[in-house]
Amino acid sequence: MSDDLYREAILDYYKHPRHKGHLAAPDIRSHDHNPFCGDEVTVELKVVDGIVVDAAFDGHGCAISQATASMLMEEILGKTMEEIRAFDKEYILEMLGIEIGPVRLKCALLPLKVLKAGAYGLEEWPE
Amino acid sequence: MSDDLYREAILDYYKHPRHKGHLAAPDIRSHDHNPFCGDEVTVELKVVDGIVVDAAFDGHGCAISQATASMLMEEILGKTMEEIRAFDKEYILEMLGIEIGPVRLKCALLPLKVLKAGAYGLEEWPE
Amino acid sequence: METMGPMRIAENLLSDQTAALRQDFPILGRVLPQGQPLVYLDNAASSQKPAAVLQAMETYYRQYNANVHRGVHTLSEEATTAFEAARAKVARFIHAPTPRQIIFTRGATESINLVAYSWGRANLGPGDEVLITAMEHHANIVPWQILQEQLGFTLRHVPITPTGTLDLSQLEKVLTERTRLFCFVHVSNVVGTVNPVQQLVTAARAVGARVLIDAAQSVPHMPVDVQALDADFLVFSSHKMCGPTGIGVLYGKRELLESMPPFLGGGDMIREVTLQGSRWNTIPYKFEAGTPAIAEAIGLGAAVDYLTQVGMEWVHAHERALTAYAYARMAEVEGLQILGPGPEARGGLVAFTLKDVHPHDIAAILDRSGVAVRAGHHCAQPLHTELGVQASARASFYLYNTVEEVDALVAALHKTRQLFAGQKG
Amino acid sequence: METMGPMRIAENLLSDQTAALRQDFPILGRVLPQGQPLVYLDNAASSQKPAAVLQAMETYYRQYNANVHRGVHTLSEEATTAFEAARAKVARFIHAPTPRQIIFTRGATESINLVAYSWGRANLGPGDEVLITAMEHHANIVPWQILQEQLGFTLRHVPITPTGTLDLSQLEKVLTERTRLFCFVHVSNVVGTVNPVQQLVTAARAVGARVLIDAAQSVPHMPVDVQALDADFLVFSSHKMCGPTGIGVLYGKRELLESMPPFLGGGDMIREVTLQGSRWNTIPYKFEAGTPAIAEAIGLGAAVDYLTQVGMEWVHAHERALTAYAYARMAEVEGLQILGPGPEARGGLVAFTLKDVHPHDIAAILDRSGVAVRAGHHCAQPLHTELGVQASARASFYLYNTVEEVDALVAALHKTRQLFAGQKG
Ligand SMILES: Cc1ncc(COP(=O)(O)O)c(C=O)c1O
Ligand SMILES: Cc1ncc(COP(=O)(O)O)c(C=O)c1O
Repeated sequence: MSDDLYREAILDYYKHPRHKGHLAAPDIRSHDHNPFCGDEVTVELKVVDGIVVDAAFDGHGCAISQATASMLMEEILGKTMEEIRAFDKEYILEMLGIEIGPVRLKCALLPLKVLKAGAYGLEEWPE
Repeated sequence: MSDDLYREAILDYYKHPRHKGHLAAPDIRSHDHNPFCGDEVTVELKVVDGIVVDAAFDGHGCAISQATASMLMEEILGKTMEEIRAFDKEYILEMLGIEIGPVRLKCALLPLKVLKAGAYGLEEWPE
Repeated sequence: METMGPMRIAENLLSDQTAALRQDFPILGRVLPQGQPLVYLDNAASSQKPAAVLQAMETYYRQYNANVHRGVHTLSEEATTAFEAARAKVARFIHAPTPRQIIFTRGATESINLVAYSWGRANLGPGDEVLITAMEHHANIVPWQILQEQLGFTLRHVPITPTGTLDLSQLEKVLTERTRLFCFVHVSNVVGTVNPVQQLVTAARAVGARVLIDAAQSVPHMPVDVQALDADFLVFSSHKMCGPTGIGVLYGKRELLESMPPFLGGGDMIREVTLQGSRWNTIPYKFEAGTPAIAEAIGLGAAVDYLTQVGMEWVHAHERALTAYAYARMAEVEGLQILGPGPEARGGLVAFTLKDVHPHDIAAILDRSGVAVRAGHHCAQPLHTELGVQASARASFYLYNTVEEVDALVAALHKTRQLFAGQKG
Repeated sequence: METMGPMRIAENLLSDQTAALRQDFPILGRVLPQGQPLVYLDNAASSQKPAAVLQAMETYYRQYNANVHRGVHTLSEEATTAFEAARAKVARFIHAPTPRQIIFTRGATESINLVAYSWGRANLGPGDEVLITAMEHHANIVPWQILQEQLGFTLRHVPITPTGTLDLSQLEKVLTERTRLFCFVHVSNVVGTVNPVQQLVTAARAVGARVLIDAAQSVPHMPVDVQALDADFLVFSSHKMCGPTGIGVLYGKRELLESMPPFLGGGDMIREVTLQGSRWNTIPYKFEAGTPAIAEAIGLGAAVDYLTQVGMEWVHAHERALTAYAYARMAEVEGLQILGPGPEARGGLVAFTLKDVHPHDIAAILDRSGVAVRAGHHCAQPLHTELGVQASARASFYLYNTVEEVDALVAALHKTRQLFAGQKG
């Protein structure tokens, strides 16, 4: 059911996150948090010839933000930095496969913000 | 008709004000204005043995404020300062014989404020 | 225009559409205690509200009332969506590049104070100058006086001509290299003058000054495009444009708003708070501390929808025609003196004096005929002082006013004249 | 209370009266998109509004909408009368000596900022101290931080104990001869703690400090008497007490308010304006620049009437019983940790965490059962930091909530537990 924020897959990624932790020698490291709820996400990337060869996230917060981060790490493996820079809101929503209201959207988009700030070498992704 | 702000008497006092002008050597002189509409009233009193023996007002503004000032000058002749200090809103409304809304009330009460400030020797009558 | 008689003007008024519009405003059916139907000509003070605006607020309160932004539950999500949709509507209405440049305040007055406290503190000091005009509303004078005391800059003003237009021959003298901010009213709420924004902005740019435009009397009455005007800041109030009380807008250029320190502190305007210090949120939230006026924003959004549907070009044309008609008819009243420029170059209002009758008395007597006009200095005391009058009476029009209402005004003015006939003395 | 089981407590609830009261609130009949009836437990964020309040505002807009104070015509006189009557009602409600001590603001947040900008600027400088507490809402922290930057005084705080009460053993250390103002919350919006106002005020008096009481969570829920509390300043918001958004109150002692410089500049707050300078109006108008929130004041007046009719003693007793019941029932949920003191000494709210489930997820999952609670830091980040939690979920009650609604909350909490069962990995 596509309007269910807590469909099995999302809960599963939350309870058993993939790619959670840290890389030995990341090329890119990026961090941000959502002031309204305290969600935090750090993303680390290993990049060879402009291609993501390894990725990890760390953080804490709600199931939406953390499951999204975990899913996103899976998605970007093998992607070029250029492809990553083109990721947008729709990409995330499609990946999650759920509808999401304006407040929780912030949770879902936090990992993307962190990732894109990293991909562009920015301190913080402008809202 | 008692709800008529512009009954004949009031218009008459406005068009032909009594006691308008200045006294030669007033014992008491008091002035104030209404910031919301620019009405101004000055009152001058001659007082002998605590009794008002002569009174004059000057000023400009709406018919209500100016007519009230004129009527009030007539009323206080022969009154003691003590009696004047006891004057209140009801006194003025009775004198005017009209009902009056909250905004125009300020106009009607301005001459009283000036008079009482004078009677008490205050710079300005506290609201 | 000069040669067009009142009757010709009246014919030009699209009275069919007006009659239909009047149905949208429940209050216009009111019969006053004195037994007269309401003739509401005090629109520059506050306009009436169409049912659609009241309905939008009712629906919020009856269906999805909740605090915004921080809520996860359905009501709060709905309220947040409606609140932010209102911001986007307002942005479109004045052609702001992005909704985040729309900051909700209590009204034009708070908007100007926000700029004074925030931008002013960060940018003004001894040696600097702020320029206003002699025709400003108190809202665009007093905040600068208060700030001047604290920061020690110099406050100057553009004088006016006897007909109530800016004396532009003096502009060079007062707009100088030291001028950091030029604050002026778009349309005067007393003399009705429509100021030459483009010329003023160009002059300000030439000396490197920012401009703040008080659009309280323009945004409700004519199409306004903040980008075409090149406004740095522009302010207005909801209650004068078919919207509810309790809310208004500050528009600002993005880089300006982003560089400014916050004004009020509290919830929603922060990113992070510790007992040692805080970091600010992005715009517009940085300037919206605490629970905002939620129902009011939604109501303002509905007002903007309503006005857009009617069409701001139509509103403007209707008011121009009505004002021209009123100007001509009122000029016939003996002893009546209209303040400000001729009808061809004014907003939809006419302020005036009547020989030997105080404006308060005019308003009170018109009220007995059901005609609501304002009397006093209309929060523009310096302007009245410059024009050499204590106070004035003012009839101000909006989209729902009719030729018949102007006729009622003129008839009541003649009655007033009669009542006060006989020399004062 | 300790020995009274949940069922006994529930029986004590006057559910007949509550059932009748619920009819007054149109929104409580709402069915949510998920098909569930609304169980609104987010009252600390914003309360629902009875029909009487909406009606009062509708009547204003449909019958006598006009700007206040400066108008001579019928509508403006009626609006002025209603607006000032609302002020008098609010004054009576909190036992203020005179209506002029009631200043209308946008809400508690603006009220505190007003005191900071006006009283603060006139009274604070290097060497002075302002004291807050670690359980303040951001509204009572950030304004002081902003001001501190500008004026250079020192901001200190009373720490809290692990159960979320003020650590009064530390009071002597932080409340000193240098303390000019002590700002504290009456009832915490997170831990529910009811602070010992009398003790705090007495301590402040002993060192000559003024007190500002944040009553945003007390005035809506219990009888408050500003004179009995001896508050110098006291603030609250309309939208949390059955009134509309967009308005709130600053109460102040008369001599304080009279001696303070103005805050915002503009119309209505002046006695006289010239281009050279201005003189201020008397209180409360000195602090109410520009067109006020007229409909909102009238709505707040109606809210105060409504609450008075229900009886604040009853509201308080009802919430206490409901909270005690909720406290007991919620404690049964596995992994649920309630923040703050026991039920005997708290306001009508319960903030909590649930092991391994983020508060946002709690709120989102409860929402699927129609239960509206809030999640996050509730604008009290430092308090959460002190308690060692990132965020919490919060159920908060009001006069219309019932035992059945608490049961629905508890049932949904059990469901949440189940959904998240299985160890996090
Ligand atoms: C204790 C406390 N203080 C202050 C506020 C701020 O109120 P408002 O957002 O209405 O200005 C709130 C409400 O969020 C509160 O709970
Ligand atoms: C030109 C102008 N500026 C500013 C204001 C102030 O608006 P408000 O009182 O809604 O803040 C007004 C309205 O009175 C106005 O006419």
